[in-house]
Amino acid sequence: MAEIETNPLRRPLPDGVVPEEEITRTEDHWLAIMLGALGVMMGVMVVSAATNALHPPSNVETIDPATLHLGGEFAESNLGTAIEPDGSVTVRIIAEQYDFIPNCAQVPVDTPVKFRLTSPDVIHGFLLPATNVNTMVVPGFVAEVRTSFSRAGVYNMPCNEFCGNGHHGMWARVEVVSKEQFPRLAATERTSCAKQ
Amino acid sequence: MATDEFHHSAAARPEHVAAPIGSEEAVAALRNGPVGALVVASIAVALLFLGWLAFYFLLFIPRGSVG
Amino acid sequence: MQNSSRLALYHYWVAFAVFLPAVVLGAWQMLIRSPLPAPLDDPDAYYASVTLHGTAMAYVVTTFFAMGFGYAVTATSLGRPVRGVAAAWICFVICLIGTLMAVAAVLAGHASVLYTFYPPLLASSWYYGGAFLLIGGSMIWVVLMIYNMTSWKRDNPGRPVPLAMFAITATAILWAWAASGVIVELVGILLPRSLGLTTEIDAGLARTLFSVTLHAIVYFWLMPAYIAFYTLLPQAAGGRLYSDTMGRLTFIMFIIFSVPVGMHHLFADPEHGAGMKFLQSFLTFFVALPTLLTVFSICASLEIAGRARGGRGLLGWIPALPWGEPMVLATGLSLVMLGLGGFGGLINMGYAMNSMIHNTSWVTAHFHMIFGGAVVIMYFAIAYEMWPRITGKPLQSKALARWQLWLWFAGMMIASIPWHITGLMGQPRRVAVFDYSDPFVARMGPLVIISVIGGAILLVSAILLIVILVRSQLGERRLEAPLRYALAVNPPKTVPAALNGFALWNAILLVLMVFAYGYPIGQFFILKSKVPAYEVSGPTNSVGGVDGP
Amino acid sequence: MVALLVVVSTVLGFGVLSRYQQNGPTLDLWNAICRGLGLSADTAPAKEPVPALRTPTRIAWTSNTLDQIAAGDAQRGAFIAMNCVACHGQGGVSTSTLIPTLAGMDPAVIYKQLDDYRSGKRLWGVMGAIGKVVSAQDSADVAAYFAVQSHGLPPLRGYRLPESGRSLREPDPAKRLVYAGDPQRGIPPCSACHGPGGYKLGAPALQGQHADYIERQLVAFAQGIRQNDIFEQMRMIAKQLTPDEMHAVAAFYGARGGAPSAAGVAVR
Repeated sequence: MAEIETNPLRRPLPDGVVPEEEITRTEDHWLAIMLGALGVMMGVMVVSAATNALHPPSNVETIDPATLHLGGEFAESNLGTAIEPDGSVTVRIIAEQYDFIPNCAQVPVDTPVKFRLTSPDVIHGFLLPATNVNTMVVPGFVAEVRTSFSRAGVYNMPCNEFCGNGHHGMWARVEVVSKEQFPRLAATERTSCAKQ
Repeated sequence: MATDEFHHSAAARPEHVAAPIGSEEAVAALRNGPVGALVVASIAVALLFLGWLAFYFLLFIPRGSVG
Repeated sequence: MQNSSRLALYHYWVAFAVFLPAVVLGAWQMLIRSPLPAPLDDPDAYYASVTLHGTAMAYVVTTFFAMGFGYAVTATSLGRPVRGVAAAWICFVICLIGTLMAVAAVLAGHASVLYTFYPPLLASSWYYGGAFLLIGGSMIWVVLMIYNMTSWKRDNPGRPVPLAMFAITATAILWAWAASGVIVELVGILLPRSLGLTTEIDAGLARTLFSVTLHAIVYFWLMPAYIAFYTLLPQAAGGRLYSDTMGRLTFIMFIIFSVPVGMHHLFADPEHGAGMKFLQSFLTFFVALPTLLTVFSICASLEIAGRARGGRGLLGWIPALPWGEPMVLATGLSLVMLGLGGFGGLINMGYAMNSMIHNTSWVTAHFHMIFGGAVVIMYFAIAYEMWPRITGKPLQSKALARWQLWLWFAGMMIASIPWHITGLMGQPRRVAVFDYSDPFVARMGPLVIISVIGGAILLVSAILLIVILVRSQLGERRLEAPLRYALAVNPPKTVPAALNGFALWNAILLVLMVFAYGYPIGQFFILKSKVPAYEVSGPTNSVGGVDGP
Repeated sequence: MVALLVVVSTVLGFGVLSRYQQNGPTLDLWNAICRGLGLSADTAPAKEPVPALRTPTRIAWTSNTLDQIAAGDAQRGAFIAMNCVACHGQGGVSTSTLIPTLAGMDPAVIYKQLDDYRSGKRLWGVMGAIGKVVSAQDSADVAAYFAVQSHGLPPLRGYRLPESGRSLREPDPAKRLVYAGDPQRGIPPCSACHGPGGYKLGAPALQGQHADYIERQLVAFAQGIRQNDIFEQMRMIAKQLTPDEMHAVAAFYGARGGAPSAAGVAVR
């Protein structure tokens, strides 16, 4: 910098090289344009969230994590895919160190699906890549995601939240099958594609 | 020099205030404000804005509705 | 002044001494999760390493750097020695002890819970105690910054507080607000449980408290970079700051909008309703505003500099800028990364759109671009600017510094861009090893390998940084150049009281916080959501220590 | 300005967006506000048929259970354990390869297994009858006794030093399964719960356990003969393993950490 300061060809840049009114005017315009851009983004978000009923998964429901397996909704015999009277399906999954149970869930395509998950131990994450199905599974709460799948196929289901030293082994699958293929089991059994 | 007592909003003592430098062309060019900066910043923000919209409608929405 | 300088220098040395090993860990983490062979490929080591890398980068490097920067700015911008130097040294020692405690706990394998804690995972109380000493100890620095500013104002009635001092005090106040969440979490939930004083943990409440910290802490990291943009860069480039008032407004907006928005980190959590999530998503949009204002102000300041240096035409001022100056070069590179990282941030905060990328590699890539890229590169530039002024020894050398900055930029781009893509493909975060024989994972293999190369470049750059600093430190003392802050185009003679202090803004933030966090935190007094804790390294308190004699 | 932000975000968040529900009816304003705050949960559907309840165990890791285990009296346990040594060996160090070593085992594991025998959730010959004669307090006492016996299983707690070859690149299938698992089949690494270096409440340490015993249990889980694992975790994992893998993993654990042998007993 020393050589710049002593350069005889350069003279001091005087105060107010840009007039103060000019500065205020430009800054105001810039602020207005930025608020406008953010406003458009906000508008897009609100309108599409209203028309498509898009939300982050936000069902606040508490549950005792220690006694899940003794009975009730998350007893081992009740896990997997259940068919509701209205034709929609509910998938109940336990995320625990270091497995999803069942580790393979089957759902029909183009059908309203409700995933209900909870954890008996620590925090886990539930993610189906290439979809927007993504929720944290926090012990003490039932996490719920509602969606429907438009494409059949096998979706990987990694745990996406650090849950302890076995985290990397916690992978499962969701198989989305055609409505005809989706087996309608007797009311006494839940549907799953886990190895029996 | 511009480092008089009124320049305290940069630093409390003159030796910590930058010695301003410049030329007459700069003064003339800047009379109408920093137009070049406006162009550069506008392009950057426009890219950001369009990219966001593209992600929203081309990636997020096709991945399906959730709630 | 001598004592103030030594204070700053010691803080910088701790920050950079921790920085280098943390980069080594980061580069190794990139390797072990890739398809390439890695030494010590043990998943347990990976999780301990991630914890250490995060703790070092997020808490230690940043806090020490910001504290050192704060002391240097106080002494130089106010033109008088830092008041309360004894307290500052006590603060330094407390923070250092905290750091050592936390590092020891992680190395002993009793704290693989990541720097974000993730209760009900439960680490050793040494880890939480260390984090508490470091974060809580830095509150002494916060008080010192406020004290130095107010005592200067008292001694200089009616004069505007120098912008740099105003901004660093804003940083300190922001940090106090931000840290409140994690401090309450540590003192109220984690430490009592890890010491065996309580038996259960409310994971939802703990996450909510941490979210108060989690977004604002990023702005705490970012503020030194912004201070450099506003007060050091225009003078390094040879121009003037476009608007002093806009600078003040920017820092005020950061205080107001970076804290009541933390819930966008909890969009995917089941403990909050969608209404509260939208509300904070809405507020989050406004935190983009100060950055968007800064982008213009900085471009304008640079244009003034470029034109003063003879640049002509609409864009001719850009090549006329002194790109050889580390501060100018770093700012250019930083703004590019800030743009890309900011783009990622706009995606993350988009309410339902968050579901597309939540907890995928996208998020990791995003904050590496913003923090590891845009912010840290400015830390380097600040160090290069300040080292010679503090030590009186010239930088060895500017050319090497330019190499270091370019390498860091290149490394971060090469590492982060493929990382964003794998995140969109659905790659989960914080996974020690991937099964590349799985077709779903195999598609990501080439991208992950590119990231590894980026990581290696970053490591080279970090080593170069230390080389430059050590060489400069070993050089001979022959400079007597004071640190110079940029003049504004129209230097204000007076500023309104609202732009010369923080009382009003703290009051407004308090109102916003009650609005944004009152119910989300209050609801836990009604919800029955306490759960047992899970110790990461085996049974100790959970079964009353019956496993040992 | 700030008041405006507050009003606009509240109206949009609670008055507009919260009304629209994915796969559900549009709510009126009052219900939308409750939903937006998280006050009204979308609870489980009530109309669907529910299968007959099947539970793996009676034990739940509540604080009551943990307190009961923690209250175990090792001295009283030593007296009760005199009935165990005929099969489980002196001090719980078993010499029979099909009978597990109990020395050094986590007390929660012993406590739970005894309760499962008592309730018939785990069926194994004579243990069912023994389970019926020991009370919950006896179980806690005997668990406390065996937990502190030496020369058995090495302690689970603590850290393992990092070592190469514990990732999915490892060619040895046993070592790979133990330390890295097999994500494609949903098999987590054994070591994350059973050690070394990992721990999970209710999971026994396997290092130093008899290989034959481990293998037999894996087969029992795979065939559904043993069903007392909470959330069928071990059944699910064992079903994914081939017989060779079961053997290799059992041998891996059995061979490590100096399996309790006659030498261990001789020292006593």
